[in-house]
Amino acid sequence: DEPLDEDAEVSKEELAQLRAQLNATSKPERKQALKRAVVWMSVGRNVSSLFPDVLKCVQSEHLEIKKLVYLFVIHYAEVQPDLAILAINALTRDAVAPNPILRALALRTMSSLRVENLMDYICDPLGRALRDESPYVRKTAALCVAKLHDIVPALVEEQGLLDELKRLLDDPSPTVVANAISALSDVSGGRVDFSLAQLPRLIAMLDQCAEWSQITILESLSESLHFSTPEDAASVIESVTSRLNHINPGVVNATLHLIIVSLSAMDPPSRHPELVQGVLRKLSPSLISLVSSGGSAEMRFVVLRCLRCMIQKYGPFLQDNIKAFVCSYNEPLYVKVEKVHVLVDLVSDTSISQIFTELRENCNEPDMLFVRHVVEAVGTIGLRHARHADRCVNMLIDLLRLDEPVVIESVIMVFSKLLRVYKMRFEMHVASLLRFVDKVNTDAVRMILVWLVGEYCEHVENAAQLLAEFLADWSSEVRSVQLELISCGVKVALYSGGASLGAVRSFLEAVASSVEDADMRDVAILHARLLESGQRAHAVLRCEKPVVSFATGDFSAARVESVLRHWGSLSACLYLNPSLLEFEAQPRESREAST
Amino acid sequence: TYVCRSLKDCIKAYRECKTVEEERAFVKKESAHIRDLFREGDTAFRRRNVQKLVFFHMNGYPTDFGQIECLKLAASQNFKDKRVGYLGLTVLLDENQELLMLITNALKMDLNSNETMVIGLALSVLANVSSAEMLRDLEPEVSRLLDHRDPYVVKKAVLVTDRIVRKVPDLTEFFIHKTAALLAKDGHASVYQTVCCLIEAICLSDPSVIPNLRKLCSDPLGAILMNTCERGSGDPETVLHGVPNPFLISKCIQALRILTGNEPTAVRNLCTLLTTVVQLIEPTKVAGVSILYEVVITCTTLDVEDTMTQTVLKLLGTFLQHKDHNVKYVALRELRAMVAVNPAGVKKHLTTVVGCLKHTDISIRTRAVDLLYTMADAENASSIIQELIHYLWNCAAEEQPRLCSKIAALAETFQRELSDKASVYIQMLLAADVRVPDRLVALFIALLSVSDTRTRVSTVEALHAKCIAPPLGALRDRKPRCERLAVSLVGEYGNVWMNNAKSSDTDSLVPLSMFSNSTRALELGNSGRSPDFRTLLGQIVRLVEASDEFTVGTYDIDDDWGRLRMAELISIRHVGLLTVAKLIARSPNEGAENMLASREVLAPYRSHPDVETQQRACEYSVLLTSEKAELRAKVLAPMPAYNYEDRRTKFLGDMRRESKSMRRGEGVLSRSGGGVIG
Amino acid sequence: MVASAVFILDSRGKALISRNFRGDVPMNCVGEFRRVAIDVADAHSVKPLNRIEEKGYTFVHIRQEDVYLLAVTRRNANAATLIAFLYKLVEVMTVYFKRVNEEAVKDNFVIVYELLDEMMDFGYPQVSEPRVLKEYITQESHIKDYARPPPAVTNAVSWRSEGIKHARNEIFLDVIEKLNILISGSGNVLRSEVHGSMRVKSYLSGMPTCKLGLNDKLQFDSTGMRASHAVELEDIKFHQCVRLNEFEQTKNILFIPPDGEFELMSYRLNTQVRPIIWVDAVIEQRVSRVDYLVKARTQIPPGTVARDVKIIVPVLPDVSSPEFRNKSGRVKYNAANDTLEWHIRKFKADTELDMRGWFCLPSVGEDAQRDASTRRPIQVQFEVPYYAISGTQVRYLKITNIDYPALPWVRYVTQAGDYTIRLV
Amino acid sequence: MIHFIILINRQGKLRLSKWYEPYSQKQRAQFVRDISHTVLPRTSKMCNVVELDEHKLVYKRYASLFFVASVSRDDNELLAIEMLHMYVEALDQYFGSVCELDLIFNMDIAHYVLDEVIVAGQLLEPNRRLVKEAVRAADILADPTKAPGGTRDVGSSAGSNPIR
Repeated sequence: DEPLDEDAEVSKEELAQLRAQLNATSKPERKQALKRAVVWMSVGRNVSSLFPDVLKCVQSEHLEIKKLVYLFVIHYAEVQPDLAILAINALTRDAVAPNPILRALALRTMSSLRVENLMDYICDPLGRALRDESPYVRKTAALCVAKLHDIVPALVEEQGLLDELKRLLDDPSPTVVANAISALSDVSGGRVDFSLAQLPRLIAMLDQCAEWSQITILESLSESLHFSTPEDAASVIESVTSRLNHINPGVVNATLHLIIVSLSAMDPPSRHPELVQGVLRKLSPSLISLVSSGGSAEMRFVVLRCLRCMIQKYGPFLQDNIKAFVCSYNEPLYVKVEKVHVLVDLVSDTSISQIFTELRENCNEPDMLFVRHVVEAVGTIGLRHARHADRCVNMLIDLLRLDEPVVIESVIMVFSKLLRVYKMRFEMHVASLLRFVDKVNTDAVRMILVWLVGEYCEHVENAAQLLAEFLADWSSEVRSVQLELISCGVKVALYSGGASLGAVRSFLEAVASSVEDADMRDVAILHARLLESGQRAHAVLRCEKPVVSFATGDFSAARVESVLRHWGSLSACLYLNPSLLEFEAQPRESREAST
Repeated sequence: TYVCRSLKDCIKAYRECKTVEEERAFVKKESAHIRDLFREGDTAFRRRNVQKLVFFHMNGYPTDFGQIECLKLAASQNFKDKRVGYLGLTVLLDENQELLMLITNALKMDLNSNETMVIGLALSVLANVSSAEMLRDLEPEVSRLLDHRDPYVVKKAVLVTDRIVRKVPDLTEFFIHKTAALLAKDGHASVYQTVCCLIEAICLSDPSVIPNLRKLCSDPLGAILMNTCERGSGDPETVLHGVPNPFLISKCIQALRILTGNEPTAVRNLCTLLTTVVQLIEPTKVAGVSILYEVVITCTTLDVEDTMTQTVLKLLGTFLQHKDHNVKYVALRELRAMVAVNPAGVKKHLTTVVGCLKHTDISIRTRAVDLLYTMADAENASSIIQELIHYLWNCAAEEQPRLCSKIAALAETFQRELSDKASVYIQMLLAADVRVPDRLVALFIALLSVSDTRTRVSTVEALHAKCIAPPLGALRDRKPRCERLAVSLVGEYGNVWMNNAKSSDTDSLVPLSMFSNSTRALELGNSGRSPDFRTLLGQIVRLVEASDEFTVGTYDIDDDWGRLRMAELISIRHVGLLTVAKLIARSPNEGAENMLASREVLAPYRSHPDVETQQRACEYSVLLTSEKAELRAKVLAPMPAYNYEDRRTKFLGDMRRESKSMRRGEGVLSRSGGGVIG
Repeated sequence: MVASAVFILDSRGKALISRNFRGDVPMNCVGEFRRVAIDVADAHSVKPLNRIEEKGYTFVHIRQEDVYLLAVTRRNANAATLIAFLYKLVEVMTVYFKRVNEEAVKDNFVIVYELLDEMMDFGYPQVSEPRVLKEYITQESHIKDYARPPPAVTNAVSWRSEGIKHARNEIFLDVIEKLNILISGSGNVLRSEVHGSMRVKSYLSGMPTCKLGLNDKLQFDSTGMRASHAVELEDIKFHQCVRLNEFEQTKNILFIPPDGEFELMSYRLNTQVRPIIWVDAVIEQRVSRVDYLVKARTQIPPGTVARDVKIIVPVLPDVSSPEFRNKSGRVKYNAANDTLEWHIRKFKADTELDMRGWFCLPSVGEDAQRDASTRRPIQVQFEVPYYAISGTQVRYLKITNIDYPALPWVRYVTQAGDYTIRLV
Repeated sequence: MIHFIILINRQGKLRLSKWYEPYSQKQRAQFVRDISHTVLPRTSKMCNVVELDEHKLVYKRYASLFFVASVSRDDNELLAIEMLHMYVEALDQYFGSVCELDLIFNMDIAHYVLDEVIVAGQLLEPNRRLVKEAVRAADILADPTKAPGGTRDVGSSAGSNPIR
């Protein structure tokens, strides 16, 4: 029974025992010991002190043992750079072995050592390997150049290895070409400059490539191609469409990426309607397959996230496939939520009834977290489509009868948005929302309630009383609610006068003198001054607010473009800026110290 | 048909489950069978099933349905059942006090049993889980058992009494004479030791009885103490590393300490005893140290004479150098208490303590920080502040908030110049950013509101140079809290800064540096230059726009640190709009040009989805129209100064209260005198 | 597409396998992952992508039995590719060890490391064809008589080696159709979808090029033939041995099969089909008991039989003392999942069966929990042999380039996929 | 006094818990989680006291098991560590040489022994022989067939490592 503990210290006895076994005469015993050392290493126990003993095993004839030794060497080279040099001899010997597997292994290991002053040793073997007769060795060598560049960029320049890499772009073996592309893009941080002359050959090569090589080529084309005319783009799209029938979803996604990037050469879509629609029609079956229950939930998530931006740009082009976005009970929450978002995006005159039915069904799900998203979705439809707004509002008001706290809260949340868009149209429901004041515990929703009281004090009979209740426990509220209370208080006080006037005045004084947050104090003082100015303040507080527009969709135009340009990437799935996810060379700590 | 598994098989099967799901499924199945058996009124397997539930409960599964069965078992005449029943009750019943009341009768029966083991079992249950009502009901039985012939029963009864005294204070006085009587008997070591606990409980629950109790108990206790130190408790099995029964000795010292009530004669008598103890006990072994530790505590809680203090300081010196880290921990902790008694003696160890900030163990580091904080005085405060700020850069995130408060308290107490305090705050903010508590940021702003123009200008300039002027980096390189503060300060003092730069020539500003000798002195900004109005406005707008970036994807970051910063960046938008309004309203060249600029800046936010943002943008746009000049001048006038002194006093008061609560002996024994910081 | 490191973790988040490919993340980053994805209240709804802003890395993970497969990256890597790679890793390990779970990984950790070494280099996926890997990664290999890297690794046909010989040239085709269906509480079919998969076992000699003919509407259209029983496949995915360009242009399915077992193609149809098993349940909850009445009916062509039908009905979490009455099949209460399961071995075409159940219920219970429990749907599992619900047929399988007799064998079966019936 | 004692192993699995104050189930689970996050990563070179919010934790590791006690702020930490050690010694006396499996399969006995060492959060008996005798006496009363001196079947502890 192995003690499989992370960061557990290895006792002296254990080390001594293992060392003895590593130096044992019997082969099986040595092999067992080596395995154990690697197990401990991989669970994070520190066995770096066994380095010399492990290295001795490299003399073995067994490839399996060699592999284990090299694994160990790679793992501890950074911690024990002075010991890593001991491995160089064996490695250089193996780099000229007759067996290509061994040559490649030695090369891969050397380039993974990540110790700067060992890198000089690798130049000769690497130079030879880039021209090795075996494509297996050449493909390994191509990536070694990128590894070397990661550790000592200057050395790569000096040895002219980048030119060697570019030469490999014309290699007869597709796998070698693909790895050369990967290496070049790794070195340049994403982009590889292809000449237009290379394009036909690369595309023709796709049919002979293994799946990952196809992905590499497709992705690098998406990153690097720029089209001068829509026709160029159309012909590239035409030439890769067949990849959509590949069984590996990674290949399908990479193809989609290239096609979608090419499509943007036809922007704005309205200028080439039939071209764009034709392409979208071609993509639809693949998109639907990726989000249907055939694929994995994880892949569904990735595609759905990106798809939302695509629909925002190109309109509800999948509206005939509503059924593909119906949630299944067994799906994980993160997929269901995205599906509901897409349903909202697919609303059109033809699909609206079906979508409403589905959303209403979803309100009966056991998972209240999910129901919350469904309610928001109903509201969002109302926000985006004025002609369905009444229907949405009726459904929301109807949902209040479920008497579920989660549902009530999200109804209030979306309703506030509807009010800000349609102004007078739904004011009559404000009072019925405020009936639930005691059921609401979420801060964001309480803030909305406070806002409602202030903004609609004319329509709320008991505004003054509600305000008094809010003020009574303002100190227990969070910052956002407190801020909202300040403006709500002044609005109500100006409207109803009387007792609330005094109450609000002393409330503002209390805030100004005791609150920790400087911004809130400023706001309180500002509002106190406004309150002093009496009716003149009306013009400021109750000023006409422009209609808030939610019609365009959830994303800014820039976000949509960024997601489509990086389709399938992490930045696209997380809706973050690509720059935020790019690796920075210097770790955080060292920078802080230099401040 | 289902065969009821044995406990062993059940645990085995549970342990054979590979995943958490399998475990859950197994427990649910087994629980369903147990439910069925309970419902059928089975007695054959009841004991075994309750034991299974105890096992499930420990692994976090619901077991409420077993509580009634436990009650039934506990009330059984069969000791085997009874033992399991009581075990089940103590484990399965947590907050449910009503159910607990139901066993009062069973306990009463058992306390009257003839069988020692049954009484012992009932006493254990009563001592471990019982409500005040139960204790009140059963007090007569317990009281009687204090006179039981068997020390095994007596020691348990004493600890139940301890609980009675703690939970039902009004019953305290019944037990005073009983306690004395127990000490007078030639009793068992463990009885003495439990009686010491009881004495402590009595003194805590009713300090007025201390003089009386002292008269009755201190002599016998002293005798027991000396006897044990010299000859041991007559039981070789209680000797730990050559030290006779350290538990009994320590408990005796604790009891004697609380019995003095800090009355001078009593204290002197105790000191005499303790001097002997110090001579008898070796400080090398940890068991010995644990006794000497009690001596040290006595010295830090009572008003003792100087010779004793010296002895204790010497002891602490050896503790601090001890190779056992636990002893080092204890030493740091007690040195902190010694500051109030003999500050000079503690100061000797300053270098060692600073060295402890580099220790690998957070426990040691925390103690060192607390000690440094306490030992600061007018003379060494500056260097201690610098050490702590240096530590602030390197310590773990969760330590930062408390550490910031300490640094601020030191600065507020010992720095005389407001500008020096400001410098400390700026360094603190740059080091800890989002981990600086809101309260300190507020205090800093309050401080600026009462300081002179030069301090304000230099602060704004320094923060502007650090947070606003440079191009925005990646999210994880930004300092959101500093940025937000900088934006808000530019709003309040930006105009002063720009005017100041225009009116004065550069030479008239003397450089403000805080500590000429410090390693990390931060030069406050003093260039005398400021960006022009348009540039500054542009920089603020850039920050506001940047904060919009983070609204959509807020929840796609999964660590608290990232989310905290996001929230902070989003609120920059609110502050930024106000700053824009302030800058324009207070700008001297109030032309149509400014008005246009403002409307341009605010326009996109007038239809912003965020309620607060829209509200502000709309209000400020109205205020910044030309016909609202008068109202604007009034509403956006400079903000009144904060009541800095009040806030400062309140903050220092809270800090003092916090460090007081860290000290021992609160309420019963109060020392005279105290440190500067407390 | 760059993975910094790949881990395999056990169900509690301890590393079983850790392979750092780029050296730009610390190996203890697993701790962060555990904090955001494993030590959380509901580990099941954790997203597959997790971003740790403070450290600057992103985790991509999938779950398989009791292990997590985890990739970490510090770049804006391609999430889709990473997920595809992790699933490919599962597929390869399944070929090697039959199952992928903690036990299998622990028992074969040397091989897992070797596989990772071949399948990924510097964070870029490399060789992943299980048949090819098996040729040069095996246990107990000796260096001298050691196999060279199979040319297939870098060839155009990267899934089959030269010179394969079989005594009998046979090829077996299994058409497996899964029916995904969702029926609302009011009895409407909200969604019905057929997922087909064609699994092939190929034992052919040499380098045969095969041609497959289906009754797919597109194939008929391209040949100009007209057929009444053509089906319209909405989307087809092919194994990488199929020439995609050829299919794109002529709709012909041409391929050189890998040797042994593989999935040749998968397809999808959205056509509305009748639910194969219709289930209706009435649940009556009273003060201290719950009664169930479940009815089930088959809707399959005469002569066919639904096998191993399992109807899974949700019950309340705190019931006890179950009793059932049913003429056919077996009913059991599954306390682990809070369900009752009605298992019918053979369910003939066009028959209706029913089942009754009674449970005791404690008078006090958590209403919220009970409520959530009754909102779960009924789930059904079954298998109908010799029947493809979509009507898809294999018309022929020819070997075009070599002249030897090879008989294709074809079997059809329809199974329940995600088959749920909502109660509310 | 001691507020609660918990035993957790290296993997953070709870092996025993004893609460001397009324905490809710939720709080208890939270404590155990927080404590395992705080205590388990600590190395042997660190001291045996660690502060966690309002708790002062004193702990000691024996092989794969951590014995953790939450003590009052004013308590003598060194003595508290010795108390935990007392409990381990008492277990050792009872089981012969105690190991983690003994505690898993005989959780009841672990509780009975603890109740003879520590009661209501205070040390009851520092003599491990007396502790063992008390538990044995109760065993015999529960099952008179167990003659004095007869060894008890302590389950499947054969072949596993003692914790000390």
